[in-house]
Amino acid sequence: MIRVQQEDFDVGAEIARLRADRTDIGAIVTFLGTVRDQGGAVAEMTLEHYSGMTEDELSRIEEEAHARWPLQASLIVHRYGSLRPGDNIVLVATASEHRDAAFDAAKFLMDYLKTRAPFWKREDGPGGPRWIEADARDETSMTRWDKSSAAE
Amino acid sequence: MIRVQQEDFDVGAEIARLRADRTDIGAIVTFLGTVRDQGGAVAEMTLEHYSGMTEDELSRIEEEAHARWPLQASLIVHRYGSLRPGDNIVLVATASEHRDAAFDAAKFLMDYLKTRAPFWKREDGPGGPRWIEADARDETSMTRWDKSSAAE
Amino acid sequence: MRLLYFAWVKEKAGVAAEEIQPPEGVATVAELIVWLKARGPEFANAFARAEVIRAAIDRSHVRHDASIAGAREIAFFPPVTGG
Amino acid sequence: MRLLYFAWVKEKAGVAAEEIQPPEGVATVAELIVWLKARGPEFANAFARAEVIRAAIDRSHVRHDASIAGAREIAFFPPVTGG
Repeated sequence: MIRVQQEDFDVGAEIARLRADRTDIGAIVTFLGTVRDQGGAVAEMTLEHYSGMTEDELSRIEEEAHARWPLQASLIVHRYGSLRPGDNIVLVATASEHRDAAFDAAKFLMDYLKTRAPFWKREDGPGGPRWIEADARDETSMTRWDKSSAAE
Repeated sequence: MIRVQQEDFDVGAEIARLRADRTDIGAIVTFLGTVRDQGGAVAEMTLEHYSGMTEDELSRIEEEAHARWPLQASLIVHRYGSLRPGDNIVLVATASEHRDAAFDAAKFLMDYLKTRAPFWKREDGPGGPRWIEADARDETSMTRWDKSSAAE
Repeated sequence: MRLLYFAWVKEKAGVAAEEIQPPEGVATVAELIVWLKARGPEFANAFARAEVIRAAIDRSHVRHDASIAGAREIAFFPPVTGG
Repeated sequence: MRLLYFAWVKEKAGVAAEEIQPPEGVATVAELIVWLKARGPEFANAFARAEVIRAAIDRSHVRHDASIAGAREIAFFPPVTGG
């Protein structure tokens, strides 16, 4: 399931909903991304996104993860709008019978999200507004999911 | 922080406690292990442990993770005693500025816990009690953290 | 067709969305960018480093050599920085 | 010294903990296992496949060739299955 929203989310409630009353899940891995203040350099952050494409892209990424790993459930929640240091930005959760599938799928979802989901961060600090530049390492991280090396 | 306990834990509350009011954390990865019913083969499970050594071993594993990755906080909570399908068994959480460190450290903690922490699972199903046998893959998973390959 | 701009591309271009009708001969994303840059200094500035600008046609990522034939919505934006 | 047994080692041996005083000449974990197996059929059965049994001395994992000199607490158990 994917959700793009302005309002905050409750990590515990999201995990509880993902598990529901299932007794066949063995492993749930979650990734929670939060706003860092970077030593006071960031007072506020604005997350812009491309409404419509964001949902399409996150759905495609989620489908791809289910095609690659035996997942019993998954969730991507991503916020947009105005955020402050310490606030939640993104939650990714994967449920599987075994831990390796859950770990790998969660990492994959984050790597893809970081390079494909149309979100842009603007930091507002003492030095004025600044659009965050993409981290070249994110592109590199994607390569670890090339079909050939994923078959290891 | 490590805890070994009979009572259940609340994933959302544990993550909230780990974050406290910190604004320097960028990524929190959690692993939650739960009891699988394995298609009705498991009605109840008993987790025995070596009180005293368990705490020592989990502390050593946590220290090792902090030595290897720049973690801002971490948590291992492991239950013992009688559990039923769907119940929580273990929670591992790692907080870092960046996602790769949090992911890798959480995976490392689970791999080490699986082969080093003195817990033993007994499943009670329609066929009577049965001690779970160790999964040979768990030993193999450990090798991915050999110092040489970790330096990649 | 509808054009959308996001983040600093939007700020530099000074527009978030517009309807355009590119002339015959503008067949690819790259050619559309060249045409947009000629429209004025704001667009020339927004697309100055065209190689770093990403494009999406009808909400799917595309490369600059993609055809724009039949496109209803084309978006231009910097490398994404969510997560 | 104190001996502890866990999981199926405990069930087969029929004892969870005991105080023992091994004779001179029993210097390693492996030698202690040989001596324990000679104490009766339960212990012979519990340690029948000695190679799969894990040992800890004073709450740290050790190999079977580890010395037991000075040990206060020695534990025997199957491969662990927590997590």
